[in-house]
Amino acid sequence: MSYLLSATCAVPAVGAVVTAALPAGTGEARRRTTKAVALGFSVATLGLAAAIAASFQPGGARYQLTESYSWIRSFGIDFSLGADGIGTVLALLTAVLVPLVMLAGWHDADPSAPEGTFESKRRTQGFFALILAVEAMVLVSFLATDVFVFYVFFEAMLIPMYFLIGGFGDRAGGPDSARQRSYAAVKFLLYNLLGGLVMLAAVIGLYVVASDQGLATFSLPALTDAISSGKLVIDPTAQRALFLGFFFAFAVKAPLWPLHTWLPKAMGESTAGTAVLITAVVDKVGTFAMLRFCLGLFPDASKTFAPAILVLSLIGIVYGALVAIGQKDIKRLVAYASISHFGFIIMGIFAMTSQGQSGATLYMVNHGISTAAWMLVAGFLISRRGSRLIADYGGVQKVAPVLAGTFLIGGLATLSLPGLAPFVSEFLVLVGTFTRYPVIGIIATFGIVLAALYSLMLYQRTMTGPVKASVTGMPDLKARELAVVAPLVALTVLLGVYPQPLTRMVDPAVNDTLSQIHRTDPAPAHPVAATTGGEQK
Amino acid sequence: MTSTGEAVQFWVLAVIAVGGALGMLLMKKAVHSALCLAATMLSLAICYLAQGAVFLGVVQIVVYTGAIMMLFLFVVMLVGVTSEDSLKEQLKGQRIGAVLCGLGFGVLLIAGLANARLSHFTGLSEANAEGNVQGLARLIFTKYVWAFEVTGALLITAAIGAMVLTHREKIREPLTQRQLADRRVRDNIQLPPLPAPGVYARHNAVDIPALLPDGTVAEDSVMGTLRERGQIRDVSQEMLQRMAELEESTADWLGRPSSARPQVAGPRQALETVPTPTKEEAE
Amino acid sequence: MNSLIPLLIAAPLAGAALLLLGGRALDRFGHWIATALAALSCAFGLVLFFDMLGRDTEHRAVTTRLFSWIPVNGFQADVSFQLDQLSIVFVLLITGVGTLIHLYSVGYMAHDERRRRFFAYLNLFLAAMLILVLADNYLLLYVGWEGVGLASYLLIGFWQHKPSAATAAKKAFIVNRVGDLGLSIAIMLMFAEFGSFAFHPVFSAAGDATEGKLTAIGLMLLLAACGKSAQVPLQSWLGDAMEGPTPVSALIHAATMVTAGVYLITRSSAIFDLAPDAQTAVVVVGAVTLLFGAIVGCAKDDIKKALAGSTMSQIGYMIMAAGLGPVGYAFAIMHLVTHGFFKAGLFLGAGSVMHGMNDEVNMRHYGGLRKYMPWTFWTFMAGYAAIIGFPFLSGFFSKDKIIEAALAKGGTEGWILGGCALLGAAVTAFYMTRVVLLTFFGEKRWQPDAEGNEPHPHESPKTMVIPMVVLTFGSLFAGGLFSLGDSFLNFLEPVTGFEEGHSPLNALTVSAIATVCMAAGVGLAWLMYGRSPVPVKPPVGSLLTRAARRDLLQDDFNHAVLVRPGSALAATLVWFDSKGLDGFVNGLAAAIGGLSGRLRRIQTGYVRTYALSMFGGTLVLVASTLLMRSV
Amino acid sequence: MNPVNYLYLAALLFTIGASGVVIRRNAIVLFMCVELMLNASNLALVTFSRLHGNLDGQILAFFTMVVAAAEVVVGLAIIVSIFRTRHSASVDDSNLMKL
Repeated sequence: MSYLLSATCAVPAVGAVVTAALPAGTGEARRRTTKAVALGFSVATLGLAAAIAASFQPGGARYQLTESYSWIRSFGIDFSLGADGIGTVLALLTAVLVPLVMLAGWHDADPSAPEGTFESKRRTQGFFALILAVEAMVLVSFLATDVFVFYVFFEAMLIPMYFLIGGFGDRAGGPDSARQRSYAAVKFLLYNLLGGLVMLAAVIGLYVVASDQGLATFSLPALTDAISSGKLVIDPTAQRALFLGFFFAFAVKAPLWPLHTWLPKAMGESTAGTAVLITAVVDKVGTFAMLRFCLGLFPDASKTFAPAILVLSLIGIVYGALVAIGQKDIKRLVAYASISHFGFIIMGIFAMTSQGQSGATLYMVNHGISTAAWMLVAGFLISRRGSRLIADYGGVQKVAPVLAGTFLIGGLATLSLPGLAPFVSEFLVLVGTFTRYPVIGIIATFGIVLAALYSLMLYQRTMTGPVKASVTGMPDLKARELAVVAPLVALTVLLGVYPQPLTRMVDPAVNDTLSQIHRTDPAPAHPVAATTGGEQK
Repeated sequence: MTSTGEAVQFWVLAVIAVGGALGMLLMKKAVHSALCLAATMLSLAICYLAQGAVFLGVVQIVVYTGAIMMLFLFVVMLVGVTSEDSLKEQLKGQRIGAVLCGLGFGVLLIAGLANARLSHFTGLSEANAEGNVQGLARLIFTKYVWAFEVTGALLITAAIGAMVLTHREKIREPLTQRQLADRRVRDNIQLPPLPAPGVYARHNAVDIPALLPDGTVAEDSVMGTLRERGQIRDVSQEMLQRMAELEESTADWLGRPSSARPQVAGPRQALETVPTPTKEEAE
Repeated sequence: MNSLIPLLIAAPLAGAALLLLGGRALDRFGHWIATALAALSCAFGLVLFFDMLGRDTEHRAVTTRLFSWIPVNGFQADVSFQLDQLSIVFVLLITGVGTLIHLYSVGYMAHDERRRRFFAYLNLFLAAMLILVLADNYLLLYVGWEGVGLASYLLIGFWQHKPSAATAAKKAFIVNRVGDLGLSIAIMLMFAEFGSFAFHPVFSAAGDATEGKLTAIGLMLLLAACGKSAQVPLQSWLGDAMEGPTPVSALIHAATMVTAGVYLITRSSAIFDLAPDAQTAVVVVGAVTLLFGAIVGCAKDDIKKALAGSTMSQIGYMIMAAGLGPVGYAFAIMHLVTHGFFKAGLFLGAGSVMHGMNDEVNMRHYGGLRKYMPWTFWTFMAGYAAIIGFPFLSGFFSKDKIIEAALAKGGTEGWILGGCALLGAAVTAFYMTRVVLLTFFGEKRWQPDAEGNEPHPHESPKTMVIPMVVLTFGSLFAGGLFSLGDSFLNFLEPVTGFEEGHSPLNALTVSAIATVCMAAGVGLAWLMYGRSPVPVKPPVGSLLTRAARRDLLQDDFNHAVLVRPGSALAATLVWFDSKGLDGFVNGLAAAIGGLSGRLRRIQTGYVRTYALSMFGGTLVLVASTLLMRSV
Repeated sequence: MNPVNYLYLAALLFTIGASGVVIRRNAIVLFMCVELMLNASNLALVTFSRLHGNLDGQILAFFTMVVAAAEVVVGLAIIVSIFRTRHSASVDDSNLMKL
């Protein structure tokens, strides 16, 4: 038994404890130590995650590097971890993003309150410890192969996120920013708790149903194998109810229209780094779980509900994009754009074709990277001017060309420019959807026009035109900020041109998922004998 | 089946017990309630005796009726023997709810008992073979010894608790007479002695406050405890009435026209500091 | 030799990357690197061309596969390139004209502080355009397709501090996106139908599919072509795109990128040939745009916008030719190439004029410039003669062939199309003559610029003149060269196919009529603008003129039909999101709060109330226990 | 007579006691009602003891008495101290639990 997975999850957890326990103090040196320690832990996690990816055998078993420790024996709950292609890729994404988020938020947790007002002396420690805690929980969620363990960490994630959203805001907050922040945090918490509660009921229900048929376990591989081989039969009504229970939680987290309203608020009020954590990492757990749990555990119910979910995701795509067009606040715009993108991801998952699901998985990664780039640069911009309003900017490219350039690249990635990573995934999702549901596929394609609209309008209004007085003298990206953006941009380009390392890992898992639900890709009407230059895998 | 003697005894005692209970429930004064309860307890004690629970019957009389009920009476005295509990309900729906719940509860309990199969009674003759007290003692000091010890601890705790609750902490040395007098002078409150109670020539009871020259009540004339309890009899209105009558008859006697008669001001304001029970009594 | 194909693309791509990432260190000589790399690419193209000529017809097309791009089960997208006769024509045009325009820009952009970026973008454009024409599948073509769109966006908006430029850039990109929608749907249709979207498999299997499916694919491809090639109804961006620097207008918005639609349709000939309805749509779009562009070109006073109208119109010719099927493909491409030469030359000339006139673009503020800029004047005249179809110059040959092919369509259709083409030729002659007369002849109508500087027209530096001269040769002789023994036609035939059209009029008659039309247009223009002095302030003009000045109300239409309802919808949804959805959620929260506020009153604080509720609870418990027992 | 009648009597007394708790306001009377309820249950326990023929029921009743004694001591102490501060033995006056 290898300890790689548990080590990967444990390092950030230990890091969170260590960081939180570092001596308090408001001195610059103390703070720098704290930040360096936290960053060190996150980089170590990245190394371990890379080791997972390196030792993953794309042709091997579905779950590799598995570990299992007995936890609650009387309910058959094991703390079991296992990496499949999808989970590995997403764990890697998380491990890549967290150090960058820390670097980007290097000064977000510096003392901000005016002299004399109360502020915790452990603010910096808290901020970085919370980020590490989120990372640890997300990693466990991606790697857990036990339904109950997944549930616990899926829910526990809310706690550090709540404090991150409620406790730390950006410079742009108005006089009542603290109130707005706590409103956003409470909204985030309530929405997700509600989802989690419903899911808990469904988790228990699943256990009851399974143990009635002699399978008293929460082990995901055991359950899915039993279900797909017909050893475990859940009657249709129960299956639908359980599916909805799971799906609701994931749809809130993802978020799927119309359960999305917490996201713009949470992303708008928190720091840019936290917003990236929300949209690029934490929300991915929702879509990831749809793919792994909803489909694997409830294949028939998934098929029953797929058309309805596709329609919702389609509404989400168009709705998110249209509302993004009407936004006045940069961060909220990015949030609504994300809602639109999450529509694509969910659509890809429930189209139930290999292109759709591979595309959806890639989309999770690519959206994570591209939105992180876009959002973090937006955060740098906001930190310079102290306003989130689009109208407060103009002509930034003249004074800060690198900032503007990276912002443009982020925007272009968001609108899925071919050659950048999101294009690959978006096209796969669209093709995958189109082959099974042509009309939905075509309507979803309109999303790309709307994406161009909101993304370029944002760029045009903030970066081009005459230099506004409030923008003059704005410094360009600093070395630290460049170090955050450069890897993201490089990844965006690299994965756009050569996504194979990812597809090679993801495809077997997707094929396995599809075979679990007994779905095959629709065959073309008039297949051509040889595909392009050929080499089939 | 029991003997006829026990049956007769039961019916008599049952009537007393229920009557006592109802009496306790319905009597206005706490003292009466306590006495009613004592009656119920006594009859229950006899029931215990009749059922072979000799020890309990005695304990019931000695401890319950003798000690606990007396404690009740002490407290009732402390709080005020004559204090009556108005049976007028102030919480909306409380009484109806209580009656409904009570009826329902009773019906349910009795129905439940009626449905239970309780035909076979073993009787205690075997268990009490070597004497009821001995039997109990055997159980208490063997099987239930742990519970017994714990009850002991409970009793001690309760005793200490009661002391702590009723104890008043002395924060500073008690003041001497001299100091008290000095303080009165310094605070300039009521330097001369308090007025004596009673309206001389009419009343001399301590619960009747003296009247000031304008006919209002001099509250200071009544002892504080009575004031607290609201056991003050205000006679000012009555006195004023009398005064008016006197004026009337004097005027008649002197043959004055009624218009020239000095008017007695309308009813004086009632006593202000009277606590609620008094108001209720007025009702 | 095949390994040169990736290098062909890599050279400008590397240039773009180097210049963008290189930083200020490259400010001084970066433009020369870019120009050298463009020239290198051009050299590779020439090598490949001669290599191709060295092989026999069957073996001329070569493919080279680099790596598998997106492999997901049945979905296999490769990065693989195909160089055939059609591609090489484009490669030479792109790299050739591209190199010349790089050279021209060295002079034109000499004083711009962001010159390094400009050249980076130009190189990026070259790379993307080469990917577009060299891709061997539609998805890779899509990469190039959007890549040129990006380059176009960056270059139109190059002077970002001008709000008009930024808006124009955004508009170009978004209108193009609408076209791209068509391309992506077409690819999806192909994948669903054939399980592939590479050229060769799709074309060979096209015969199996139903005509309906093929028509759908064809129409979607046409939508894409409309977007990129500024055809009606997606033409509105091209006029605004003239906000970009003039070399950009010459390279991207005249010679190369905008002709990508023609390439797409010609490349997909196998599909269109089997979908007559789609072909008809193509022809209609071409014919309408041909006249549309020409009319707009007549009314514009901005020299670049007049030329943009002309570009639109000329591409209309090409699209129409491409829609005619095998009769027209080769001529469409031929016109495309000759148009690339003379229109690039005209734009460079216009740029040269602007360069000498303090960036003035209004032709009514020119006049009499021929004496001050002789080189510009004569090269411009060569382009002018070529575009109006002056006998035996480039435009004459290619345009006549298209008119012939249109007439050869036969029946009423043929007459209508031929008539449109001839009318277009006359209008072309009219507006081009107008441009020339207003710019180079007549009185001086120069106006001081915004800062009050009087213009001092002067000839441009050598780096600008040399490309213009080179292009002049293309404008003058390319058509003749191509027509010599139908060499161009024979070269392209293996790719596009060809069938002899049967025109109701013989070739000579067509040429004669076309020439007469041309002469009529020139004459009318001379009557209107040559004889009498031109007013500096534009006259009010007829209703048509006023409409044409506003691009025949296209923008107003778009604004009224799409933009305004769109933004209203967005605003409504924003409202709905905060008040409707979020309001519902918040309302729910408030309702629960209100309910608990009510329920709180149960907590009176009176012990007895609590006692009563406990009593009631016990009652319920006892009742349910008994009930359960009895059940 | 069936000894079950003792149980009926106990039930009746218990109900009266419970109703009294709810109806009466005087804290002392309230306590008496609680005592009545305890006594009723004691009676039931004694009867059960007889019913089963063992003394465990009586032991339980005995413990009940002890606990009742402790409860009364503490309860009355509380009443006295409340009366001292609030000058009232009515439970309705003590609605400080309300927010």
